[in-house]
Amino acid sequence: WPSHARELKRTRYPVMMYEVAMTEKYTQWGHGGMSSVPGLGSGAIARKSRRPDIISHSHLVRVLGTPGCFYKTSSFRKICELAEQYGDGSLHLLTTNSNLEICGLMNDNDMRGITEGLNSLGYDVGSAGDAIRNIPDCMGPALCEYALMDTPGIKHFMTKHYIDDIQYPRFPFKIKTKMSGCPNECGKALLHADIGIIGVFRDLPKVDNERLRKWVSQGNDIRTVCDRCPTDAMEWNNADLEIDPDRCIRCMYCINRVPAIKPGDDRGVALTAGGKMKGKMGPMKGKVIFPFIKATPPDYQELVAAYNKLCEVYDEHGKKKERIGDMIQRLGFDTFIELCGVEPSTMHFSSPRRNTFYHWHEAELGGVK
Amino acid sequence: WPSHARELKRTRYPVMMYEVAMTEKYTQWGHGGMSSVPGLGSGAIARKSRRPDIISHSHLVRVLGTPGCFYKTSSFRKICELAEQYGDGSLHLLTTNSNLEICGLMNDNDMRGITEGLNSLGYDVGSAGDAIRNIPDCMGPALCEYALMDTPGIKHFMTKHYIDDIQYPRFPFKIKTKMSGCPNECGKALLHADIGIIGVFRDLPKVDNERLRKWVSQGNDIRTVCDRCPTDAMEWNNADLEIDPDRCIRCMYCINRVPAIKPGDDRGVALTAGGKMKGKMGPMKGKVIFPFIKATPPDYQELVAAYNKLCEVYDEHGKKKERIGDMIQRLGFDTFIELCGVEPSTMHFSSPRRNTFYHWHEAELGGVK
Amino acid sequence: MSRIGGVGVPPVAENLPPVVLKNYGKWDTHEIVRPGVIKRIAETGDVCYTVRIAMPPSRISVATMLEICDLADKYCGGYFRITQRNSLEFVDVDPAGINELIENVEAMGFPVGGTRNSLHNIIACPAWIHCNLPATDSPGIAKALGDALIDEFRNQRLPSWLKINLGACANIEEALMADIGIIGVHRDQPIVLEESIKICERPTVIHGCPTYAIKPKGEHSISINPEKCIHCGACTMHCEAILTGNPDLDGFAVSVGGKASNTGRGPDLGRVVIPYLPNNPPKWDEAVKAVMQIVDAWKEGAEPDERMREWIDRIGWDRFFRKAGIKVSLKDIDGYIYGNEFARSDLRFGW
Amino acid sequence: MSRIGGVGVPPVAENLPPVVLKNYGKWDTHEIVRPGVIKRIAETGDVCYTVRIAMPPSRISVATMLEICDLADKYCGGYFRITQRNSLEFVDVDPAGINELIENVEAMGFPVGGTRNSLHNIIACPAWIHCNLPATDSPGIAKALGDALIDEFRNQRLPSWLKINLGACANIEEALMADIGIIGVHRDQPIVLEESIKICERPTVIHGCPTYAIKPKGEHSISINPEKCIHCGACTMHCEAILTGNPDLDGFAVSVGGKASNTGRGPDLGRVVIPYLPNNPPKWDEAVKAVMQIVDAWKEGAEPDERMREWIDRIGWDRFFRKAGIKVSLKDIDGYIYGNEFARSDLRFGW
Ligand code: SRM
Ligand code: SRM
Ligand code: SRM
Ligand code: SRM
Ligand code: SF4
Ligand code: SF4
Ligand code: SF4
Ligand code: SF4
Ligand code: SF4
Ligand code: SF4
Ligand code: SF4
Ligand code: SF4
Repeated sequence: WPSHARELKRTRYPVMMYEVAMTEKYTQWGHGGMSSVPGLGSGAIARKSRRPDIISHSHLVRVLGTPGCFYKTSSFRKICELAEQYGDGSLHLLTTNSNLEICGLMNDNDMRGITEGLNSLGYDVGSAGDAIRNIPDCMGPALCEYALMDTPGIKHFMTKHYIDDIQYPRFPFKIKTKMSGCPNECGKALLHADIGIIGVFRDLPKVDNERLRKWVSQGNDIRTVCDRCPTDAMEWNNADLEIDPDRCIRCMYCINRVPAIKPGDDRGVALTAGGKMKGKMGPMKGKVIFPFIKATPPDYQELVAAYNKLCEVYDEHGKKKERIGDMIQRLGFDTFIELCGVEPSTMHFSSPRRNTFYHWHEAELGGVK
Repeated sequence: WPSHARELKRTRYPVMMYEVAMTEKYTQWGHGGMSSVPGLGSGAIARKSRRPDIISHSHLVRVLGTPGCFYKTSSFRKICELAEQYGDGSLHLLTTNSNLEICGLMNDNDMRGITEGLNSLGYDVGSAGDAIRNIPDCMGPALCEYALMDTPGIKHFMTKHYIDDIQYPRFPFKIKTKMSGCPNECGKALLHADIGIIGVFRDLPKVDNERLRKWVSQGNDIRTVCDRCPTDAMEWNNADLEIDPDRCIRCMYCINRVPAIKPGDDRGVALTAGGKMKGKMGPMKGKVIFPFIKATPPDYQELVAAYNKLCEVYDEHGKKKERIGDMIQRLGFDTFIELCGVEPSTMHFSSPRRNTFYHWHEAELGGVK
Repeated sequence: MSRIGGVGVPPVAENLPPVVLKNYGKWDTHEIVRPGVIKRIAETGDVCYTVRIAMPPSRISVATMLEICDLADKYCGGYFRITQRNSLEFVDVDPAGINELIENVEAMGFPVGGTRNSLHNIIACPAWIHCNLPATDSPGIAKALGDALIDEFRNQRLPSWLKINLGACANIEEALMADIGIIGVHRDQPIVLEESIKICERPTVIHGCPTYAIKPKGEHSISINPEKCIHCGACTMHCEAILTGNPDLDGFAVSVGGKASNTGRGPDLGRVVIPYLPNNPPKWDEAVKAVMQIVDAWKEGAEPDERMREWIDRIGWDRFFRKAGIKVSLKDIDGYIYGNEFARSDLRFGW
Repeated sequence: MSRIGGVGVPPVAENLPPVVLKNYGKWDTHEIVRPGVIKRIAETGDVCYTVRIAMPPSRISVATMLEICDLADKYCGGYFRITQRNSLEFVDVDPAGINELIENVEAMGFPVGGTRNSLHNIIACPAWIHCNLPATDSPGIAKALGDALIDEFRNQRLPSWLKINLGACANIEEALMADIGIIGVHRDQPIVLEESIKICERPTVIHGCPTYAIKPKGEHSISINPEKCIHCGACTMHCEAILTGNPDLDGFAVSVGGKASNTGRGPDLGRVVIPYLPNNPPKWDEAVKAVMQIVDAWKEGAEPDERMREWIDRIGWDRFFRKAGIKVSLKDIDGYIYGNEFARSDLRFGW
């Protein structure tokens, strides 16, 4: 397996720091965390050392990943030059939030210098501290046949649109936004993003029966696919495939397995909120807030409105260092839905409530006292 | 459908109270609740009236239901006589906790009189207030082919064994104990009893293949049963039925449907705790605490030990008016299992934990500081 | 005073018919001869017939019970039992007399049935008959529902069992244990009777409130935060000077999908799908309509042997609400303690 | 200072190979030509080959990346991408050069594979390489696991995808998103450096503690209740003068069954099945052994196309623990906030 130790040895990274950690079974690095590139509110991680005898400190800069995380060597080589010039020649490629980290910077000037260098290449930094973080996206339509939304396009739009909130922290805590082009969730948006944006479709999967018959005649096995449909919605009569509109839940499975089955045409995006891995209450799955809205270029009005709403509610009700998920738990999911001004629907629950412990506002009681 | 109104009219119950409620859409009864028969700590419900003009008050006495809730007319007629003599001639037959309530008593002497009368018939009262309540049981072996434990026998044993705790409230709040002879749960013990006692078996269902073949040849449908087995554990090859030990979860379904399939022989009882419908945190399902213990007459040692343990932990850690389920939630289910001194097992969770937020006691750390 | 109590319950054997005693633990199988009539066959070859009738909600008169005793004496050697759903069963009925017994009890107004795939006996709390906390009248609604569904009690033509439970306030929620449940719902804020308040046990009242809506006030009194109160009635339980309930605001919620047995997808509590309907005695039209809608949708959609909850789990809540014609309300979304676990965390939508 | 930033990211088109740009949104289907090599076919008939390689955990050198750029220039017009699992994909590789490219990267020490039913690239945080909070070393363990499972990366013979994520402390728990996860676990109680404590933001530290274990002490300091601390490290995040971690106590937990996609039984977070294993660099035997046990049990038991979690859901946790040879510990029982919902509320035991 590719070795990180070997890689570090090819850089000016103080390998001693890692080797001592291995023998001491303890990190040699000291306090650090979200920091900022001078002139910006964000974009860097400062890191002190516990072993001044080896190295005093070592910072890194977070470069926002490209749409779809595609790179052409011509520009990437320039980024490498900057890493060599300002850093210790080691890269974190990529972080779990799809940033490219340039590591081993020693001072503010270097951070600023590298940022200017990146800017001139059309790249930028940010995504640290209590800001909107980088917005990872799956490759989507760039390479994927299943894409229900233009993930790279939206990544580009959102990053520009929210660049100030990405570079100048102003929220109670970090806001991680992740995108997947379809419910296959290559972007893992619902499970652990504060805000998830996922492509969905409402009508049924489209079956091209002629193509399907051909596919089957080539010896492909449609039966097993029908058997593995989670809701038993597929009916294959050896000539045609019927999908039961009363059963299908658009899980993508048949579409993933059978080229003759494609996602439907009534497409939009779902917005989820509250996913995260730590915070006060520990790991939480995201929750569906906007089950279906349109994501239409160039200005993505509906999407921006919904996204803003979520940020506003968080901004107004979140306590310092409280993740959105913890805030929702504190406020109550029903209250949160109300605050977001969303029409309640079955798409908002895995099951309705299990008690009658709800509050009736005077307003609901038609004046009776 | 049989009418309660008609029944009330056949008694000395103040029907006006109910009729006014219908027109006013509001109960005419006043405060009341768990009360006690003079000379006992429990056994009655006192009830005031909001309409002294109709009736000042009306109490009732809770008669502990018989094992399996069987009655022979000879003794039941005597109970009726007492109800006529001391009450208004109306009965609550039976409550959801399987007590027989004799209603419409007006004073302490009557309550005491009726209790003496019942005692002389071998019947008794209790089951009110913060006591161990009546212990309902399904008919079990008396009439049921599925019975895995002797519910009526245990009901009789437990009632005698715990009679003081049933008649003299001493716990933080009520303790409802319910019993089902098997996982079919005719006693609804797990879902909403503070302590549930349910018959279970550990080995596989027993298949009498010869009998099964006969049953099938009589035109009964084994295939559908196999299809509806929740874990797909049944394999029928038109001659023999195989049950997969790696899949069967002893749900009872096949046993319920097929006379040739019987429960296994390795039988015992499971104890659950924390089920209830209200309390502070609202409806909660019971949780498995003792997945399998033996219930062996005459002294039911293991059962009594486990039951005592649950009561002790509750007695020691429960706050006033806190149901067992709420206490478990407050303490943490893991802590409760520890307090009960139970060996943790997979039978204790529907899924393992979803976080690493656990506390390490110094003792666990082998002295390292 | 001489000690009373300490007796316990009569021995198991005392109330058992001879055949039951003889075959105790030896039963081999059973058949439902006709709705309400179960024939149990023991390994010994002995048989025992039971005949099941529906019972009036919550109260029955001594007079009626004596008539039932007469029937028991005449047709089954004087033995009956009350089931876990408060049906009454004549035990060990002489097969020859079964039809006659059925004619007689039916004539008395007690329908025979409630076995297997039928509506079973309806469970209801006393409510307006004898309690101070009800937000609705369980017996009244039970009677209305029973009348509407009586054919389903007498026949076994439903997809599976149908159990309906009613509790007239949040206390019992027995409703959540049934395929369909009715739960009394208060919507007013409890009133405090300042003059008599001193008698109450203030600490119990205050820490008994699930939402910490109660604060001490003055010497003896308390104040309730109107924004926090969820109308659960706990405070009124513990203090005579706190009253809840308002004729114009009280009503009931409807729940579905409770199930205790371990078959199918296993036990689970019901879920509240209609947060409020108004009280409308004596016909209780809203209750009857809501329940019939749900039952009809289930009858139409369920596979054989599929309980309400299994049907819903199979088609999903999205479709349940559509098929039952129920509009989703904000109150269907759980915000209470475990609320988060009930929030939707997938994209498996049943549009 | 002149303003910097405000740029955002390069336009979508800028880094896309021509064929990708031309067929943007027009892809029709794909085939996996061989493990690691995906052929995508567009409606237009155009095709695009991608070659996927595993990447070293957390860090890579500029030197190596420049060599990779050379390969990209030579075999695919100079385009690559980093996947959502941090694999590297050469995009639009000339079919004629695929084998040569594979030889070259493999020679450089980068295995080709990680598609479909294989082990995919392993995600690991920096930990000992650059962080102050780790309880273990993600990159070290990732490397050890990768070596042990490298054949599963190069082949597609597993029942379904296998994803392994590592986070060296409770912060990231990226682990819970994967079929198998490793989570760093501290077991010591944080130490407070009394002398430097004044600099920290005390209120944040105090209300940041999930179990309210922290109390203010004196002017600037705090005290930690040893019985309440769950070693989550939050306080150390917010204050330089609070240190956590102990070489003799630190280690890691193992989780299984995370899944993000909506297929099968839908998305869910993983569950912690082994609460603690000791750190043992550089071979990390305990980690490798535990993971291999789980993978082997899954390989043996799973049906085709069955992810770890679907397999577990089918056979039940009772059997999973038995088959994976894991002993249940009290810490597998969740007592945290939602704990109750994970308690067993049925009798459907898999003895
Ligand atoms: C680099 C990265 C790990 C990686 O290799 O992927 C990382 C590294 C750090 N994370 Fe993280 N986190 C990284 C992804 C995550 C993820 C996963 C994800 O984003 O998909 C999570 C869990 C998801 C979530 O957000 O809940 C995550 C949850 C945290 C937390 C917990 C926050 C909380 O909810 O309490 C902290 C602590 C904090 O921010 O207070 C944290 C803090 C940190 C710090 C800054 C710790 C510190 O201050 O010393 C780490 C810096 C390490 C270093 O010096 O190199 N990191 N961190 C990831 C950078 C992502 C990015 O580009 O922005
Ligand atoms: C008669 C009965 C309803 C019925 O018709 O079945 C009943 C009647 C009352 N219940 Fe109950 N409960 C009855 C079964 C239940 C059940 C169901 C069960 O036991 O299976 C529950 C829900 C299960 C549970 O225990 O959680 C139940 C939960 C309550 C509560 C809520 C306790 C709590 O957790 O907060 C109260 C209020 C209290 O006790 O403080 C209550 C209080 C009452 C009081 C005493 C209210 C009062 O003090 O005024 C009711 C007396 C009515 C009357 O005057 O006739 N009743 N009560 C049942 C008698 C059972 C028995 O024989 O002991
Ligand atoms: C008499 C009674 C027990 C008692 O001691 O009183 C009883 C008697 C029988 N039950 Fe029950 N059950 C009785 C209440 C229950 C309850 C509790 C309830 O309804 O409130 C349940 C749990 C209901 C639930 O799951 O919500 C219950 C769930 C079962 C089951 C599991 C059903 C299922 O959904 O899988 C069976 C097994 C079967 O026959 O399918 C069962 C089977 C049976 C059998 C066939 C057992 C036997 O061999 O005799 C009995 C006749 C069933 C019938 O009524 O057709 N009994 N049974 C109760 C009659 C209540 C009534 O008057 O209708
Ligand atoms: C390249 C990448 C997206 C990206 O923008 O980077 C990607 C690419 C593809 N994914 Fe994915 N997935 C990618 C990460 C993921 C992730 C996230 C992760 O692994 O951390 C998931 C969620 C994993 C999970 O559920 O835990 C993911 C769940 C899927 C699924 C659903 C799988 C399932 O369990 O049902 C499919 C559909 C399928 O092919 O079955 C899918 C299908 C695909 C397809 C076939 C889409 C297509 O038509 O091209 C791509 C090739 C699959 C393959 O690798 O064999 N992709 N895919 C990511 C490659 C990661 C890697 O380097 O291995
Ligand atoms: S999430 Fe969907 S659209 Fe995006 S890459 Fe994965 S499969 Fe394709
Ligand atoms: S999308 Fe999923 S649910 Fe719908 S038919 Fe296909 S496999 Fe079945
Ligand atoms: S619970 Fe079991 S044993 Fe008891 S009556 Fe029901 S089926 Fe029979
Ligand atoms: S008991 Fe239940 S799980 Fe076991 S074989 Fe019978 S039906 Fe299947
Ligand atoms: S449920 Fe409520 S209304 Fe009904 S009897 Fe119990 S306390 Fe009274
Ligand atoms: S009704 Fe319930 S919620 Fe309202 S104040 Fe009383 S106890 Fe509190
Ligand atoms: S997971 Fe923990 S150890 Fe790893 S980088 Fe993040 S904060 Fe540091
Ligand atoms: S480590 Fe976590 S739990 Fe322990 S004191 Fe610090 S914040 Fe609190």
